[in-house]
Amino acid sequence: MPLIAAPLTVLIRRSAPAWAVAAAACTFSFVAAVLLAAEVAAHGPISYHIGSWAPPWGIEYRVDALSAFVLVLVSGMATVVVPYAWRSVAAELPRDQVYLFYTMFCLCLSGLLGMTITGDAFNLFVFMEIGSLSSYVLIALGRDRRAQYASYQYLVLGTIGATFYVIGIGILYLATGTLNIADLAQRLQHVENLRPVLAGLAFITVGVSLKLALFPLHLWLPNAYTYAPSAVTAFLAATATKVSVYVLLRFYFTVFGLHLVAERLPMKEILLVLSIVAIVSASLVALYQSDLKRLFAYSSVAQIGYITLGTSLASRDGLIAAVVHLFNHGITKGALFLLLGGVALRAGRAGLDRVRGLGRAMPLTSLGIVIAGLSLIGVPGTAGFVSKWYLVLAAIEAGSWWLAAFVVATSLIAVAYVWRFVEAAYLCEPDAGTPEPGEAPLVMLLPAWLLVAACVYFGFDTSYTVEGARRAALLLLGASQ
Amino acid sequence: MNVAGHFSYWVTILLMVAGLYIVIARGNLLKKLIGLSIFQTSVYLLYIAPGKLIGGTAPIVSPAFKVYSNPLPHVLILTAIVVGVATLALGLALVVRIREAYGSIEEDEILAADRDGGDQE
Amino acid sequence: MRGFLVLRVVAKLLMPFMLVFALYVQFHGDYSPGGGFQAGVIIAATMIFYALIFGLPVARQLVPEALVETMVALGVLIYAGVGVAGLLLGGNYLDYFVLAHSPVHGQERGIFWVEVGVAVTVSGVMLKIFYMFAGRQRSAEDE
Amino acid sequence: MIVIVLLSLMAVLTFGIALQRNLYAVVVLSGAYSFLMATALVALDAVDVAMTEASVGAGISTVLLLGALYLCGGEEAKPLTRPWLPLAIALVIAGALVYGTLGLPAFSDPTAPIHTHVVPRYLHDALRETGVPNVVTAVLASYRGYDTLGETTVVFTAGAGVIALLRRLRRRKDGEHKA
Repeated sequence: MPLIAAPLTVLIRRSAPAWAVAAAACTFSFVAAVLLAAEVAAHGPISYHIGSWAPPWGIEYRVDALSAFVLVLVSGMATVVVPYAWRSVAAELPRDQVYLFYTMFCLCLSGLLGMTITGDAFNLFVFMEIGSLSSYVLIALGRDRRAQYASYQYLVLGTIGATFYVIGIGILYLATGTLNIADLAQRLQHVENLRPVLAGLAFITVGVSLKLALFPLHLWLPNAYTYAPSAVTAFLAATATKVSVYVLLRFYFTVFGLHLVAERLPMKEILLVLSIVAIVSASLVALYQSDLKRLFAYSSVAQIGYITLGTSLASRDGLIAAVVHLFNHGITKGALFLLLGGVALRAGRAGLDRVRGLGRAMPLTSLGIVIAGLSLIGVPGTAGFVSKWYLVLAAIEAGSWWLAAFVVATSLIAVAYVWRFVEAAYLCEPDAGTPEPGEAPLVMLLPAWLLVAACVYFGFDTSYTVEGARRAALLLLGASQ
Repeated sequence: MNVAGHFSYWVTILLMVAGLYIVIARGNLLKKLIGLSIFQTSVYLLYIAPGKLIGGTAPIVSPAFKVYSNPLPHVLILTAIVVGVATLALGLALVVRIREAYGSIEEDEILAADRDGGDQE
Repeated sequence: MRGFLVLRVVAKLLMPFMLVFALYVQFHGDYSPGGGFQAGVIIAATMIFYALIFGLPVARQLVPEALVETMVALGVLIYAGVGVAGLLLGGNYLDYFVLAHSPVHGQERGIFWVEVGVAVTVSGVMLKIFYMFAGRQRSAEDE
Repeated sequence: MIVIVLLSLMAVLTFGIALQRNLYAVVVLSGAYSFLMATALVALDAVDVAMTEASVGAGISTVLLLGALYLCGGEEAKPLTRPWLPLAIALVIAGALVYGTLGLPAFSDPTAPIHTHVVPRYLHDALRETGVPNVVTAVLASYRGYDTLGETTVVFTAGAGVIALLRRLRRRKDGEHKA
C-alpha cells in the first residue's frame, strides 16, 4: 500500500513538459487518493516511513479517515480543473507561459497534497510553502495588473501566516522536543508548564487562520480570487483554504486535544463569534459587489465561516457538518468559478453588467451557475443542503436554537446574492450593441458540469460524503479524548 | 537568573516584532519585504539559540568531544533559510512587476491608482 | 567595468579558487560544515561575481540560459530519482539502505547523490534569478 | 558573552532599518544584520546554518535587493501615517511570545526536552547508521531527507516562478513596442 502513496508525490513533483504530464499526474494522484481512501476505510490509518526511518526520527506519512477525505477532494478537483485549463489557460496566458503554468499547478497540487498527507509538523510547513509560493505565482499570472498587487498582498500575508506557524511549531518543539504530529500529541499530555503550549496554540491558530481566510484575516482573498486566471481561482477556491481548514482541525483535535483547546482558552467561543461575524459581514459585502468573481470570493469567506462554525461546536454533528461542508463547498465553488471562467472568456469579464441576457446567450453556463448557486444557498436536493442540515442538527444538539435559526437566516442572504445573477442573466435584456457571446467551449463546459452534477448527486446520495465525514469526526473526537 | 537564561528569547522576540512592525506599518513594498525577511530571520534564533549547550561544540562527531549542540534545529533552519530566500526572490520579482505596471512601489499610490482606473482596464 | 584591469585580473585569479572551494564544500560536507545547498550558492555566487565584472553577455556565453534552466529542473529530478531508485530496489521512498550492499554504504551513496541534486538545483536557480533581474535591468536602461 | 553582544547589536541594527528611509542604506544595514546573524550562529555552534546565512542572507539576498532597488528607485516616499495600530498589534504579539517563552527551558539547559528526546539517537547513531560524521548533513539528507526534497522543490518553485513572472514581462514589452 505505501508503494502507491510514494509515487503519488514523486510523479507530481515536477512536470515541465506540460499539459499531458500535468493531466496524467493529477489523474494518477486522484486514483491513488481514492485507493488510499478505500484502504484507510478498510484497514484503518496507514503510516509510511520515508527513508525507512521510524518516526519520530524520520518523517512519516500518515493517512487516516480525515486526510484521505481531503486528499480525494484536492486531487479530484485538480483532475477536473486540468482539462478545463487546457482551453482557459491558452486564452488567458501568452503561449510560452503555458508550460510554466502547469509546472506551478503541479507544484501547488503537490504542496497541498503534501500538507494533507504528512505526519510531521515541520514537513507540513515546507509543503505549505511549496503550495503558497506556487499559488502566488499562479495568481500573479492573471492578466490584470491588479493581479500582481493582489499576489503581493497574498505573499506578504501568507508569509506572515507561515512564519507564525513556524513560531508556533518552534515553541512546541522547544517544549516537547519532537516534530512528529502523533508523537507531539502524546508528549503534550505530559508537559507540565502549559504556557508555551498555549502560546504555540495561539500562534498556529493565527498562522493557519491567515491561510484559510478566517474572518478578520481574509483581506487577501477577494482580490486574489478576483484577478487570478479562472482555472486558478477555481482550483484554489476549492482546495487551498480547505487544506488549511484540515490543518486547523488536525492541530486542534489531534495534537492539542479538545480539552486543551476548549478549556484553557476560550477557543470555541472565539471561533464561534468570528464565524458568525464572517458569515454576516462577508455575505452582506457580497451583496454589493458588481464583479461576479468578487461576489463569490466574498461568499467563500462567508462559507468558510460555516465550516469554522461547525468546528467551533466541537460535537460529532458539528464536525460532520464542517467536514461535509468542506467537501461540498469545495465542489460548489469549483463549479461556480469554472463556469464564471467561461463567462469571462466569452463576455470579456465576469461583471454583473456583462451577464445581462446571459440566460439566452449561454444557456448551459447560466443554468449551471444557478444550480451551483442553489447548492451554495443550501436548497434541498443539492449538496449544500446536506451540510447545512448537519450544521442545524449540531446547533440544535448544542441546545442553541438561535444558532440554528441563524444558519437558516443567513442562507437567505445567499439567496439574495445568487438572485442578483439570476435577475441579470434571465430577466434583463442584453445591452444593445454588445455582440452576443456564444456558449463556452465544450472542454470548459464539461468539467464544470461534472462538478455541477456532483453538487446535485451529493445532495441526494450522501453515503460517501457523510460516511467519510462521520469517520473523520469520530477519529478527531476519539483522538482528543 | 531567569532573565539571563531567557535573554536570547527576549532579543528574538524584539527582532520578530520589529520585523513585523515594518511589514505592517510601512507603505513601501520593498521595505515591507525587508521587514518580512527580518521577521523570518528572527525565527532562526528562536530555534537555534536553545539548541546550544555551553561547553558543547558543533555537531560533527569526533572522538575528541563529548558534548554537542543540538543538530536538529540546524537542519530545520537550513530549510527555513531556503524558504526565506525563495520568498524574497519571488516577492522582489513581484515588486518589480508592480513597479513597471503602476510606476510606483508605495502602497497608497497603488491603491489610489486602482481606485481611479477602477473599471477601465 | 571594462577599464578596471586590476579588478579583472584579480577576478580571473579568484574564480578557480572559488570554484574549488565550492567543490570542497560540496564533497567534504560529510566531515565539515557544508553540503549541497551551500556549494550551490557558492557556485552561483562565483558566476554572479564573474558576470558583474565582465558583463552579463560574457557570462551568458559561458553559462547559457538554456543550460541553467535545465539545471534547475535536473537537480530536483536527481533528488526524486534517488527516492525512486530506493523504491525500485524494494525499499521505501528515499530509502538509501538498499542502494548498496551494506546499509552504511547505501546511506553514503544516497546522501552523496541527494547533495548533488541539491547543489545543481540551487546553483541553477540562483543564477537564473540573477540573470532575470540583471536582464531586466538592461531593458530598463533602454527606456 | 559574545552572543549577548552580537544579539544586542542586531537589535540596534533593526531599529536602524526601521527608521532609515533611504532604501540603499536599509539594504546595506540588512546585509550587516545578516553577517551579525551568521556570526551569532557560529557562536551558537550552528556552523552549517551560519555558512548558509552568510552566503544567502548577506550575499544573494543583498544582490537581489540591490538589483530590485536599481529598478524601483531608492527613496521611501512618505513618512509613517498611522503608526499606532501596527504598534499595538506588534505589542500584543510580543506579549504573547513573552508569555509563552517564559515557560520554556532556560538557555543551555541540558535537561530541556529538545536535548533529551529524538536528538540523542542522531548524535549517537548517525555515524554508525549513515557513515557521515557531520550530524547536520546526516539528518538533513537522510533522516529528514524528505524535508530537504521539499526544500529543493521550494527553490525550484521560486526559480520557475521568477522565470514565469519575468519572461511574460518581456513579451508584453515587445508587444507594446509593435503596437
